[in-house]
Amino acid sequence: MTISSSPLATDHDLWRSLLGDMIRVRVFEERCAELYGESKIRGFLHLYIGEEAIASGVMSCLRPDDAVLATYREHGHALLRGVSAESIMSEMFGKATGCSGGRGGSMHLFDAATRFFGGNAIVGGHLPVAVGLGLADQVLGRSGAVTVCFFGEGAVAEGEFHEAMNLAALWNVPVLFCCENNRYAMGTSLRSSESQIDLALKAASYAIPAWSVDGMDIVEVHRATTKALASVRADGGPMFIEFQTYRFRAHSMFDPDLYRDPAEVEHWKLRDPIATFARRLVDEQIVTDADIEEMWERARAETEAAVAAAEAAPIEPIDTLLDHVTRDAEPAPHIERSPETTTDDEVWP
Amino acid sequence: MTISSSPLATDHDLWRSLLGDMIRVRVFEERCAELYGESKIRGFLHLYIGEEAIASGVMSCLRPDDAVLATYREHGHALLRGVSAESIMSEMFGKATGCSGGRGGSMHLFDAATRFFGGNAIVGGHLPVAVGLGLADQVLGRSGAVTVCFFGEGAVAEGEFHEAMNLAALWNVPVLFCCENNRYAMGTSLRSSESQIDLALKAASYAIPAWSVDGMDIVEVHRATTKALASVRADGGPMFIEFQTYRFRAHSMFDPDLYRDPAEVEHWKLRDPIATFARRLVDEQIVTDADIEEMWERARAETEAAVAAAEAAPIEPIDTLLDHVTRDAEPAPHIERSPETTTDDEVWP
Amino acid sequence: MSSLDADTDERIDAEVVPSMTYREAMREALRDALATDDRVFIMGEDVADYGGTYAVTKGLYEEFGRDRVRNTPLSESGFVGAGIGAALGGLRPIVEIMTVNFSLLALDQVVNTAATLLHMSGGQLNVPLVIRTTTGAGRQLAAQHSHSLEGWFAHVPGLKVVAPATPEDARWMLPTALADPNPVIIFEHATLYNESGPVDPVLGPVDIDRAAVRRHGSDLTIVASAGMVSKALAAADLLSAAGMSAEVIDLRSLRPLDFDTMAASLARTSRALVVDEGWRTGGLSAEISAGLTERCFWSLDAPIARLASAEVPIPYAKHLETAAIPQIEDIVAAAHDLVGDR
Amino acid sequence: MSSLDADTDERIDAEVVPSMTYREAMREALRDALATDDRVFIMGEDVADYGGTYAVTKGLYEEFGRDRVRNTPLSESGFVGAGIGAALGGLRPIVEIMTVNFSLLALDQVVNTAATLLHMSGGQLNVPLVIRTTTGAGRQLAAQHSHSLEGWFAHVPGLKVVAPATPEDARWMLPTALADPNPVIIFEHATLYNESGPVDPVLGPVDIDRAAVRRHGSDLTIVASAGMVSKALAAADLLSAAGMSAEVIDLRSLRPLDFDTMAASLARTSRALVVDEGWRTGGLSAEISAGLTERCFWSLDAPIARLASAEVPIPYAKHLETAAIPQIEDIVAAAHDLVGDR
Ligand SMILES: Cc1ncc(C[n+]2csc(CCOP(=O)(O)OP(=O)(O)O)c2C)c(N)n1
Ligand SMILES: Cc1ncc(C[n+]2csc(CCOP(=O)(O)OP(=O)(O)O)c2C)c(N)n1
Ligand SMILES: [Mg+2]
Ligand SMILES: [Mg+2]
Repeated sequence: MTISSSPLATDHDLWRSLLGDMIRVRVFEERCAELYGESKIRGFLHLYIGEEAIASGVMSCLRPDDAVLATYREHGHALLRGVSAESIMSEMFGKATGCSGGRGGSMHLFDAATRFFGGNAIVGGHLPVAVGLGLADQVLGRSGAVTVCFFGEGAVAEGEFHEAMNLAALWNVPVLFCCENNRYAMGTSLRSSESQIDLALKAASYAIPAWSVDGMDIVEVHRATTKALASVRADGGPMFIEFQTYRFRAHSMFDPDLYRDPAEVEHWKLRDPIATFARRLVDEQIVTDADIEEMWERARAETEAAVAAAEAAPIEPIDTLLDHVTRDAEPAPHIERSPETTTDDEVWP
Repeated sequence: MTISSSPLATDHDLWRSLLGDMIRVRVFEERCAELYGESKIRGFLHLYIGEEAIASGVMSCLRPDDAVLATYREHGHALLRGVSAESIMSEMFGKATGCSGGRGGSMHLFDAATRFFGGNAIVGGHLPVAVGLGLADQVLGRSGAVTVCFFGEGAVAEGEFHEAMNLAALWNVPVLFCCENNRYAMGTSLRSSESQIDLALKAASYAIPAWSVDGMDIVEVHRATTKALASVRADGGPMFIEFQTYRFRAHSMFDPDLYRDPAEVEHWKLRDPIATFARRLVDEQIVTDADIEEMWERARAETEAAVAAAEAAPIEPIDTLLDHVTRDAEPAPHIERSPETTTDDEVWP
Repeated sequence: MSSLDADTDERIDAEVVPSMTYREAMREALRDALATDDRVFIMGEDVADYGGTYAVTKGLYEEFGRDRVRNTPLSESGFVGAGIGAALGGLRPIVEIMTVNFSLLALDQVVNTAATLLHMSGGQLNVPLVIRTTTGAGRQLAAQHSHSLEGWFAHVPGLKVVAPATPEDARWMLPTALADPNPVIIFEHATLYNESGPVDPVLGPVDIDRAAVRRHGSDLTIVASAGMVSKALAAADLLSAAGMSAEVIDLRSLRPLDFDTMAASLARTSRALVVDEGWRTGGLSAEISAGLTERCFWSLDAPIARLASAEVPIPYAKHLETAAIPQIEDIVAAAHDLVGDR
Repeated sequence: MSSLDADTDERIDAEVVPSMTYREAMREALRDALATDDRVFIMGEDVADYGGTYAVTKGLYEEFGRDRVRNTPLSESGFVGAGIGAALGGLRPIVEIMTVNFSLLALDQVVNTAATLLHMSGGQLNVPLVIRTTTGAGRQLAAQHSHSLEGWFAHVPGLKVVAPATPEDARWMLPTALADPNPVIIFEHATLYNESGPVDPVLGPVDIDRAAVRRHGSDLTIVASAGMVSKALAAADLLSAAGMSAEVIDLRSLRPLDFDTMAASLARTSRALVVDEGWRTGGLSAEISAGLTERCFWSLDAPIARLASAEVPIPYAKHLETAAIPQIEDIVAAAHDLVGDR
């Protein structure tokens, strides 16, 4: 293949930066796994390792006025949306400087500034919320703004998926549904949870344009997302992309991962989105080995700085426990209501 | 058309009895409407008038070991499943002799003897229950038994529809889903509640065989159901039929019915399943006008007897109010549990 | 009675203090909200041209169009979630869940998202969502259409829960709820829609966290909310005729509960009866009893009494339904028991 | 800690009274049920080859096959409804909802169908369904994974609700629940699975409607359930060292509540402290306080005290989570407040 015929012929900066993005996520999360072992991070921890091409590819296509929603497997999404490694790590350390003030943890990263709406740990729960965000963009005339909603293929069985698809299509809201089909929902394979495993067909049954994309190939992810977003931004209506992918690690740190054939895992690891893309960029002389080494270095530096900051950061004082349960309302005017209905004349002796 | 080429050429008894069934339901329900006006029946009352071909056609294909579930619009289903007019009417009068002891009313008719499982007033709520009944038949080896589940097209938007379809297909349970598409869910037309209005397509997205049938033509209903049931009984897996129909009356007695063009209603009334079928049977000389008059007479007699019985029936004594909240368990053996963990030696002075 | 019929008695009497029905008051509140704030919209099943099952939104679709008065398909979880998203996106949604019975399908969105988001996000993302729903029994709608589950919602931190018992509160609680940065659930009692009462046309938004003393009295305090307030007032009239002076408190806000107003009353009366249409065990009446006892134990002349619905799914038959729900005579009897006690 | 690791400490000590973990006890109960009654089957998310999120069903799939230990897709409402149908069809389903947090998606089926069907059908159709679910906080799982909503279920007529606090109850409540003709919800506290305790191997089914006095004492009664029982016992030990004698009651059954046992204890102690992991307002603690006060008012030396979770969605950070949930020291302090009172 000559370079000129390659899809990577132009936009070298883009491809370099996408490789760098994937590496940032990988390094960050491998460190998370270690920190979990050291009990610095607690609760549930779900790693995205193996699936980085999706968040990296999609996020690189977004504008600041877009909105993003994700699941509990969302460190990568948050990081690439622009939430700092430091505030994510601090969050997982339960620190006051965390992006959710230490109240959310790994599953509940939020950042209003970058319109990163979490971090939902109820499978399927954020899909209807995405529809509402899209509706707001539509109604308020924020033309071209898109809400991007990531979710696993396990969510497709939930009623909320169905209700959200229908509402999105019915109201023609600008939402891009990104299904990260890593083939398993905890220990349950797609085949054992869906009677019809062609997920694009599901979307079609709501008249939502849908296609299926190789989620291990960031070039494909980027191209499909670009195309889909152009359509959503222009027409306003929803689209659905199924990204075929695989998680290299167990579902969470609690999962002994006994339900997958190790050979299957190894097979997929051969398609590691970072290794394959790095090789390709080197082959096509877009980056050098040294460039790549530098990317890993930079990512490690970023992550270590985040860990150090998280370590050093203060915790929320316990007397803030009840903060943020409700936000203070403007004090309601105290108006005398109509007089009480009746007053008793007689008094019991 | 010569008689020999007509689908009605044989089985004259069947067609006669189907006409009689539709008439029974019609007469019964028209009387219900009157009784509502007289405040004998209260609560919500949803009439099936115009849709009788569906319950009549489907019910005539069932066996005693089949199970039936329906919505709040289920007088016809109950009656044709074999619940007596008297016990249905008494139920709506709130009497002790009602099929639910007066506790259920119009929306909650039940009859264990005929495996009539109600009577659910939560739209979509009975679909998962139907899957479970089918599962029990499958697991317990009740070969050939089918669970028939009626619901309106409005239910298709609910998440429970989606979850039930997927489970039924995944587990290959013997359930026949009968969607009574009368085009409106209260005042909401199908077009304004579904982004994709081809309902058979929905079922297909769960890999459930599905087809759409003219629900105003009882011959079509009977034929489609016969075919579907044969398949479900033999293969064990679910099927889905959309019956295209129309309700001639308002959604309920509370509904002013302002959302439908009166011309549309009149148009559909021309297709009245009873009038058209009666005409056809007369044309084909399967029944005479006198036969038909007698059917109406018999139905009126049945209904009037039911009303009289309901009038005369006793109400449940108020001291039974708390009955049937839970059923008494076999008294649990009172076994001494392991000794209390600790006993305090010291007593506070 | 069709919802049309229900409308016919809504002509506002041209008195000094205008009187209107609870339904008309609620509608007026909605119309006002739509007219004065472009971000406000209503969504729910058949809220548009149908005008709402209880005819509350009638005419608003014609006046404001389909973007402002938006029909939804039957998908309670979906459209409540969409309401949360729309609120996050800068709108001020008023989501109508037809009845509290169907809210069970949307509780995940209400509890796991609406109520928790502000906290989970460390204070970043508030959800200014208003949910309106009807509650209560009394119309022979049987077990699946007669729940009074306000107490469940009142249990959940992050939510505010109000229950207007008068047309005036129906009219003036909504603007306050809409101005509130948190999710607010408004419970409208289905038997109140046709009730008329005075509504100050220019009162303006009212507090939604305080109880109101609807009747002064000195022998006992009756605490009630929503559909039980008018029954409590009627009972108080009967008690008065029998020489007993009952103070009647309308909770108005179910979360937070205004224990100050209740305790102040109890300081005067030393006895309290809590009337609740929900089931007794673990219902709102339990919290009021427990919370009041904690505050007023040493000045109580008798344990706080509770009168709640029987522990049974609400039956269809009129006489059974009536027996299952607290009635005026039951309140009178309970008051006598309480005051005769010791 | 993986769920495998969690299993390693399950070797049964060869003592006179065999000891096993709560997890192993529950698994033994399930195995026994599957082995002795063909109608029994288990269904839920990842209950089969995965062995359940909490490893409770581990090995059962291999032993009994996929019809008896059935995986479901993520569709809580769907498979709870299917459980109801299967029960109506003659099976004895044990439905596992992974955690109570996800049960919010299935509440319509639980409340509107399982709990009401027997009544709505005039006594014809009972629903012999067992639902097992985990509850509680304490593992830094944050707001959406830490609910204690037992009190909600305990509010609903038609349901029975139990919460085994000991391995022995985990072992022997299940057969009684399965024999019960009504829907029974079993709440297993997620922090108990690794706890060991004596389990009589031949005890047989036990009552599931009575509370148990887990420790005798004379100065105050501490009422607790599920995960709070061991904390209450630990607190009682500390109190004892400080010269205060606490009786500890394990509720065991949350619906019905065994007020007889509680009142009998209170008759001895005159003071009670209710400890509840649910939120305070409108929680189970409110019902216990109200119900006990109604029964024992005249013999109380102080108002019933409540110690419940803070009114906040459970935070992730350890110190905040700990502060939000009742801890042993909090119980001790509350007991001192209560007994020091007057
Ligand atoms: C409603 C609900 N049910 C169950 C769970 C428990 N759970 C957490 S993640 C998960 C698997 C989800 O799989 P998928 O959607 O494919 O996402 P993935 O983890 O593979 O990224 C399950 C069952 C949950 N969080 N929410
Ligand atoms: C979950 C739920 N939401 C809303 C309602 C109120 N409701 C009762 S019937 C109905 C319309 C249902 O339409 P469809 O399913 O088409 O059945 P049809 O009445 O036309 O037979 C609605 C919205 C309900 N009973 N349950
Ligand atoms: Mg997955
Ligand atoms: Mg319909």
